[in-house]
Amino acid sequence: MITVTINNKLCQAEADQTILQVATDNGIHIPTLCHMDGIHDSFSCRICVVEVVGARTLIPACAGKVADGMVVNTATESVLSARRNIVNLLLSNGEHNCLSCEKSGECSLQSIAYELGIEAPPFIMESIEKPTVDDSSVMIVRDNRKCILCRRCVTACNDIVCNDVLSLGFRGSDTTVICDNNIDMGSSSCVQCGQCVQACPVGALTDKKSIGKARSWEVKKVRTTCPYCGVGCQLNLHVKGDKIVKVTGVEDAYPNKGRLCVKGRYGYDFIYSPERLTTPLIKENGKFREASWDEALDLVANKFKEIIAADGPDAVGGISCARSINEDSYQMQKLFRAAFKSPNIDHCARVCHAPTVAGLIKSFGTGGMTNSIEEFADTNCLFVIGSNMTEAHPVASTFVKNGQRNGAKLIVVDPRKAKLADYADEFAQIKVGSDVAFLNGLMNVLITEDLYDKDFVRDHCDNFDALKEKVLEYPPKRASEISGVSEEQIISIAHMLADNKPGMAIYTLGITEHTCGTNNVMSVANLQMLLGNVGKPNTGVNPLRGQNNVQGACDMGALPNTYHGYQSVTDPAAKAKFEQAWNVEGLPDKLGLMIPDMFEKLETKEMKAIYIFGENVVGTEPDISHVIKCLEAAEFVVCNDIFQTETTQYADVVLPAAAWSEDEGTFTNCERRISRVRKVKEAPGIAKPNWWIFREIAKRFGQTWEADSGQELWDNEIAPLAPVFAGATFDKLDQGGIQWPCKTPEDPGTQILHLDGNFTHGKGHLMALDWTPPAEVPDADYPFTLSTGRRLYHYHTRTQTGRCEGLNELLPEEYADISEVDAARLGIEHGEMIVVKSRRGTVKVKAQVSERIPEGLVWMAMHYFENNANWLTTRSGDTITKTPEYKACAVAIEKIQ
Amino acid sequence: MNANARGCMEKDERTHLVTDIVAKHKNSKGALIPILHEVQELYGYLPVEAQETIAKEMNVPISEVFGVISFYSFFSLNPKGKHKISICMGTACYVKGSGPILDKLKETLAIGVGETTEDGEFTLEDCRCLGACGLAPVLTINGKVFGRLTKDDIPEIIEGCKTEGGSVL
Amino acid sequence: MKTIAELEAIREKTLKEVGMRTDNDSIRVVVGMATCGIAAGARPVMQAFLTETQKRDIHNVTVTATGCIGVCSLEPIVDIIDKEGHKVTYVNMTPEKVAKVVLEHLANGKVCSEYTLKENQ
Amino acid sequence: MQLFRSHVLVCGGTGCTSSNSEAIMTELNEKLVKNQLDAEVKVVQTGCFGLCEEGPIMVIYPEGTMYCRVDVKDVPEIVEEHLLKGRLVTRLLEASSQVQEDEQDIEKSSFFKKQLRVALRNCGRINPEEIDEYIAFDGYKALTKALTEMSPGEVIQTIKDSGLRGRGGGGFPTGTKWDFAAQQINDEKYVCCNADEGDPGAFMDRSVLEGDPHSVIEAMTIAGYAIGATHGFVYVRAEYPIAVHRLQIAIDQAREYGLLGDNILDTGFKFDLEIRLGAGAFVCGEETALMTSIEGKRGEPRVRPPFPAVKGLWQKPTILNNVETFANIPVILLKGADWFASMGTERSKGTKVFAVGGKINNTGLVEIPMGTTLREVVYEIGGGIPGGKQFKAAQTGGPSGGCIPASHIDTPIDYESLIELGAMMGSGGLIVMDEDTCMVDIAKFFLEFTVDESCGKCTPCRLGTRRMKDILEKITKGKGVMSDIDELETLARDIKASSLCALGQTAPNPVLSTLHYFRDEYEAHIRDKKCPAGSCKALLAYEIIEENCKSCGLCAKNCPVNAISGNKKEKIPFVIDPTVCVKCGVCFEKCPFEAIKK
Repeated sequence: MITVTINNKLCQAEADQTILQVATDNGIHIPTLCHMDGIHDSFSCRICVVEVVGARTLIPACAGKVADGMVVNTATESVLSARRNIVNLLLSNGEHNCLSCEKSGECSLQSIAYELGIEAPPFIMESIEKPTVDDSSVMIVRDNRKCILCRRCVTACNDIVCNDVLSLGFRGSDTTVICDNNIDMGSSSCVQCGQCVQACPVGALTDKKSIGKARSWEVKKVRTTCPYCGVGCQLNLHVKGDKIVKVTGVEDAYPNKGRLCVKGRYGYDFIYSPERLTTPLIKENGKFREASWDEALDLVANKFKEIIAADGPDAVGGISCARSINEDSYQMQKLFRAAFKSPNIDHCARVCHAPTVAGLIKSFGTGGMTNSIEEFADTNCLFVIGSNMTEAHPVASTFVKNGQRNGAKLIVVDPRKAKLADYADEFAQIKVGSDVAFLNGLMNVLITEDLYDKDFVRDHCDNFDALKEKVLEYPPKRASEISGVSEEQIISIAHMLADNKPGMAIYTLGITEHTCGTNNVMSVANLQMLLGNVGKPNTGVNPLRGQNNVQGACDMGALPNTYHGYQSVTDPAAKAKFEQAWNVEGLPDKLGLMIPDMFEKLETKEMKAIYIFGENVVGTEPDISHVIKCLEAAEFVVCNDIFQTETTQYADVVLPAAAWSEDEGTFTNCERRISRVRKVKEAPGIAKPNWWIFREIAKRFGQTWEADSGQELWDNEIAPLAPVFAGATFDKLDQGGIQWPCKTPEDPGTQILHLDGNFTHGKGHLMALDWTPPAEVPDADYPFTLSTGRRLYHYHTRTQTGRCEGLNELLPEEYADISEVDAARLGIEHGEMIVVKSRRGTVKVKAQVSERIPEGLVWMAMHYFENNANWLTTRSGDTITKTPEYKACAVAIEKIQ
Repeated sequence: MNANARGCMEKDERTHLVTDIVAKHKNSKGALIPILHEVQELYGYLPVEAQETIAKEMNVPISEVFGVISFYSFFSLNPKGKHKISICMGTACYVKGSGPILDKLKETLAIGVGETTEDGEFTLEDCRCLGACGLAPVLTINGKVFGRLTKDDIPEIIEGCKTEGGSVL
Repeated sequence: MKTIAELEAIREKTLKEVGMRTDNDSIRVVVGMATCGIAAGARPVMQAFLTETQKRDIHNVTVTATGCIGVCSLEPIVDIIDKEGHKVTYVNMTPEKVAKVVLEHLANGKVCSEYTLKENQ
Repeated sequence: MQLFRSHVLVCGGTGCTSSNSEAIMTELNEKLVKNQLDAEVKVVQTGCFGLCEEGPIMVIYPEGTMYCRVDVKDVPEIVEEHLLKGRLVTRLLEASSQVQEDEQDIEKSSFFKKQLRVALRNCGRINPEEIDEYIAFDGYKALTKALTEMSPGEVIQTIKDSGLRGRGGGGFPTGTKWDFAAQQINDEKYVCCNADEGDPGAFMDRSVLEGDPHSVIEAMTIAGYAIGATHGFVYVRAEYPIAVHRLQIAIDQAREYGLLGDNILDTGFKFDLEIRLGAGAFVCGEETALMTSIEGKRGEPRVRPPFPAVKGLWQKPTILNNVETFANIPVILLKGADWFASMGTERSKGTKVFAVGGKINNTGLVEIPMGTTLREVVYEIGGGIPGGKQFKAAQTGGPSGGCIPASHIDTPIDYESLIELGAMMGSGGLIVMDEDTCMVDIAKFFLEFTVDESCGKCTPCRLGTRRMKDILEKITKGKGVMSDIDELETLARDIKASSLCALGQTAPNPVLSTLHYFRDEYEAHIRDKKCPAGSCKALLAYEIIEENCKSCGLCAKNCPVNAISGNKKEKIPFVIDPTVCVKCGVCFEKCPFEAIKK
């Protein structure tokens, strides 16, 4: 501790603090423009200069470190004169018109001018060429006339989100912020995350969608959780009346620390779409008509009663929603188990991360991400396999890029040269579906070269001998033959992993969506255990979940095998506990059907009714033609949704639901963080919260459920009934997210699972696993492998993003990505329409010739219905979880003559 | 259009040379500026396609490449004229009258500093001290020094470039 | 790689050659070839020394370059150092002047005073 | 036809024959045979050369050597020396040909009389492309001494004791800088040499690299040994191709001799050098900007602290000295700190090189002991002002510096006195100005330079210097108001106080300095709309002095806007219409009778 005198006030300080920090801590205001707390400073604006007694010049408070006995004055005449001159110079350059400026009221330059009593600049700098406005970008307006060259946007773009689009160009008073090589933003490689806008202290960068919507003092900020991917970014909704006018990331909040992606920042307006469902609909003679809640709910209840009475509870099934709040999923599984007595409840984790839950429970004892996203930024090694993070989990990818720039080795393993590979130290272009062989190859090197963590394996793992025996069958040569990665690279990656610890493994659906998905997951777990990379900070197995609340939907028991909090349905004690708590008898004690089984049973008429909550299965399930056939075969289909979708067309009753921002509740992100979701407006028409709908149906089954809000559901049922959530009360969640397990009121939550190698089920289980090829491999008729995934600007089947201004413009149609080699061989031009066909279907789609695609691969997404990849995909699923093999099926492509 | 996409473009012969230059320097620290020097030698300036190749081969953002190029006055984003006239604006030359000579050059060539005549014959630049202060004021045309100038020498010098087709310079 | 002793040997040997204070038989013509010299025309001057001495078949002359002596306004500057170590400095040299210096000074040992510093100040 | 290497012409005219040319011929032929030269040399007897009192005369071609008063006994010597060995027989040359060395050797001229060449000791003396020549003049002796006889600490102590201060601008004590870096514990350290000389009008560093590159290499290697670095960079302006070329040759030669590389002089010490070209950014002369540039980025300065000695190039401890500073190092080690400290003044030791230019007779580089007065430099070394004009001021330190007016011409030049006068040493540009130089215009010139060369990072420098330039432009165009001077002063003070790096912190100096000494000139521009030096075009009014006008009409003929009228035939004096005149000055230049005044 040292003592500094600032403006005659004695201040205690740490030796490495800056003058600015000490002043701020002591309530002494020093204005800043370019300073970004905690991030790289450019020290360029010089507005924060202060007088340090004895110094030759004024000292910028943001850069100057305090020293014992230092005497600082922050408002002497020389300081104020320098500040006044700087503000005058900034104001006299360009055009600063507060009257119409979006930033007015929260503009740093405006505040400083006010503080210094500057009404207008005393002169105009005529000698500088007037800067221009760049309006070319879909989401962002760059008004260079207002730019003060503080460089915060450049820092945001390069050092925070690492998108590397913005930079400084030219020199001296010609200096400007440039996009790429000085092209307009709309043509540049900008991915429109808007981080630059958030960083801009003045009105030089604004969100186009927000222009003219509200003055800064008219809005209130509501903190909530993003409705898109599983990262669970914390948002501030800027709300005027009941309208969200702008979204910003919550600085200092986990997991995103203020960062957002294009969807999170600009994908909020779907809730205002005129296409929203406003009233219950009942299908009559093939057409929907509006109905009252009572009529619709009675119909649903009666129909279910009827079928259950006739064919038993097994004849009904439910698919919950991984996009809606935890409270909704909890309520739906309760409806199925407690009211219908049916075990058949599942949700879309089935088609994405079910192998994660199954595999990690088997290896570690808990089916969640072991560590946290923030740890990506300061680990020593990042092993990313089967993850297109920059598009599917953009904000998580920023922390990976930060980590790499902070010195971690980044290893990217993927069949495509995904964008993240550009940042990688090693990029292994693996063949589709060869993961186990590749991973066994790495482990072979670790074991044969004695590079693995023997202490960790001995003390914390079992079954090592079996694993060893198995991986010895995969020397680099064989692993190389199967995976297409060279022997040298396998060996060098193994060394990189062993030499750079701690290290984190990160994967996404490239690992899980295979017939060997669970094995893939366990293989990644094997690797990390072998390296001793589990149960410590900056280590672990870190699956990135697909949907915003897919972790939560699993946690809430919307699975055929567990109640919420992973309490097994086959455990009699659990059954007894829930029977008592729910005041019912005869809860089903057997495993329910998984989604693929439900569809099969619909087709065979063994299942009669299906209740689909918020899922557009006609689009997201593999082999769409088959899905349609199954739904057509169903006797009764009910959908809860916020829009008509391809799926609701097959419903008999459609119930209009409250959307994100229309209800209070919680989401759980992929790092097990439970965060609050808040309400800013009422649902349209007579649409109702989903939990209310389920409760009303239960009422018609004679059950009275007390809970009447998200909070009551959480505090009275969800938390008390599951030990892992017991300590996470709604009040606590209101102050910021909590990572489960959180078992007591004092428990702050768990950032890292299996700490010190103490696995949930004792010892970590090493698994001896063999590589198996995909179910459908290319042949003469279908010579290409089709792999599928997600693109940046859309989310799933576009029910939300397709109704957000701008996002359709950014990605207006579907493409099939093919390699340059194949394109040249087949004479296919970039942008040309082609036919892609599989044994299950045919689509016409535009070819996108990309150097990022290897020969023999076709890559498509599922955002647009007509040319959705799922017309082509196979239903073959993971042997354990039945998760479909979206990542591999055989297709043919043809040029349209 | 997706940024990943790109057609199969015809690769200019020089692109390969740029790739070679990058390969040669790639592993040394701080290689960007030496690479830019060599590439500029190759083209006479730094065209967009060369910037793109450098960015791609070095795996650095193109914004950084452009940022560096545009920072340094030695690097040029535009092709230069056949005769590159650099007038020394060092203090010694200035005191001895390089200002009026520059004015005369602008007038004679009808271009400003940093510009190239429409016929691509002349580029006019001012430069920092050439170190030929003994000959002040001086200018160079494609490296050849003309010293102890007066503004009346300018038309003759320009005319000389035109008639000799630059071959002597 | 040189050892310290070898360095010393080189020093002694070269000093004799450069210093001209021995029975060495060569006359050294040293042309200032820094930027200022070159800008003022030192290259053709140096070339002229080479061609003129060749033309006159004068062999005992070594023409060599050096840096800037500092008086840039007098460039190109040429020093002619005879075997006794006497130095004559010619200033503002041109190829035409070189022809005369070679004939008068190198072939006949007669200093062309009109081109020396003294006459040009 | 037989080809003869040489022809010997012996005068056969009366005068010479009488002085025994026949005997000479005989002796000559005999000696040629004896030396087996008869096939190569042809003897010809010619007519009279017409220099009979010098006879007998013998001329040898192709050289054209003429021997006078040749005696028979001289013949063997002529054959053996001249024809066989190719050496002149000096004693037989024309009588008047004796070298009057003192007057003919440039180094003995008045230009050099007051100079003391330490940094430039080898420039113009050795062939920079021959390492042997450098070695001959004690090159690499200092390195040998350092590596074999001294500890790194002793090297640093010697530099400290010598009192050597940085020659690139600030004048920071070199030994102290080295000491900071030496104290850092790090696996990697760097030695950098700043050869990005950017001051308009200073070129001493280039001169050293072109004339004596090995001295820099030797010094950097010594620095590497002193601070514990194994790698060095020389950052040279790309506009210095000859310097770069010679430096590269020198580095290659040094490597070949094992004076750079893994095991220097077999001592186990390791050090190597790389050249990095600058790319035309003056700000890269600032040490942190220079390092950023070597790192391959935009050459923007970084905030200090941390100082480069702690975190420099690639965040490693780094020392940076300029070329001239390095050039002093080897001599200091060889001759000792005391020797160096004996030169100069109390606080400024040694010598300083200046690039003297502008309105002065002897333009060029001078190296003088610190403490030499400006008067000595201008009048004794520089030979005074051309055209008998009046010395007005000398500008030192380039765009960071200021001027020394005539009233202070007897100031001794050293770091402190220059700063006291509001000027600074800088890298050593010294521009002399005479009565025709407008001081406002000069201030504007430097501000234009700064505006061009500001990196643009910090606000005061990026926009403040531009604002100052705008005001100066306004003043030189006659549009100034008196409050402009106050604004200039306020801006100058604030820019100096709040800029990030030395470029901005010193950029206002030329304005402050000229305002201090020549405020009346500013006021004349503003209040009287007059440029006292007659340099600011917009403020000029051309007028024909009636009594001087001879009505030749040359002015009217050359006037581009027909502003001059008169009558040649009727000898009516010409007049200029000020409303039409564009002040191009052509009439002034063309008038053969000095009849036009500004």
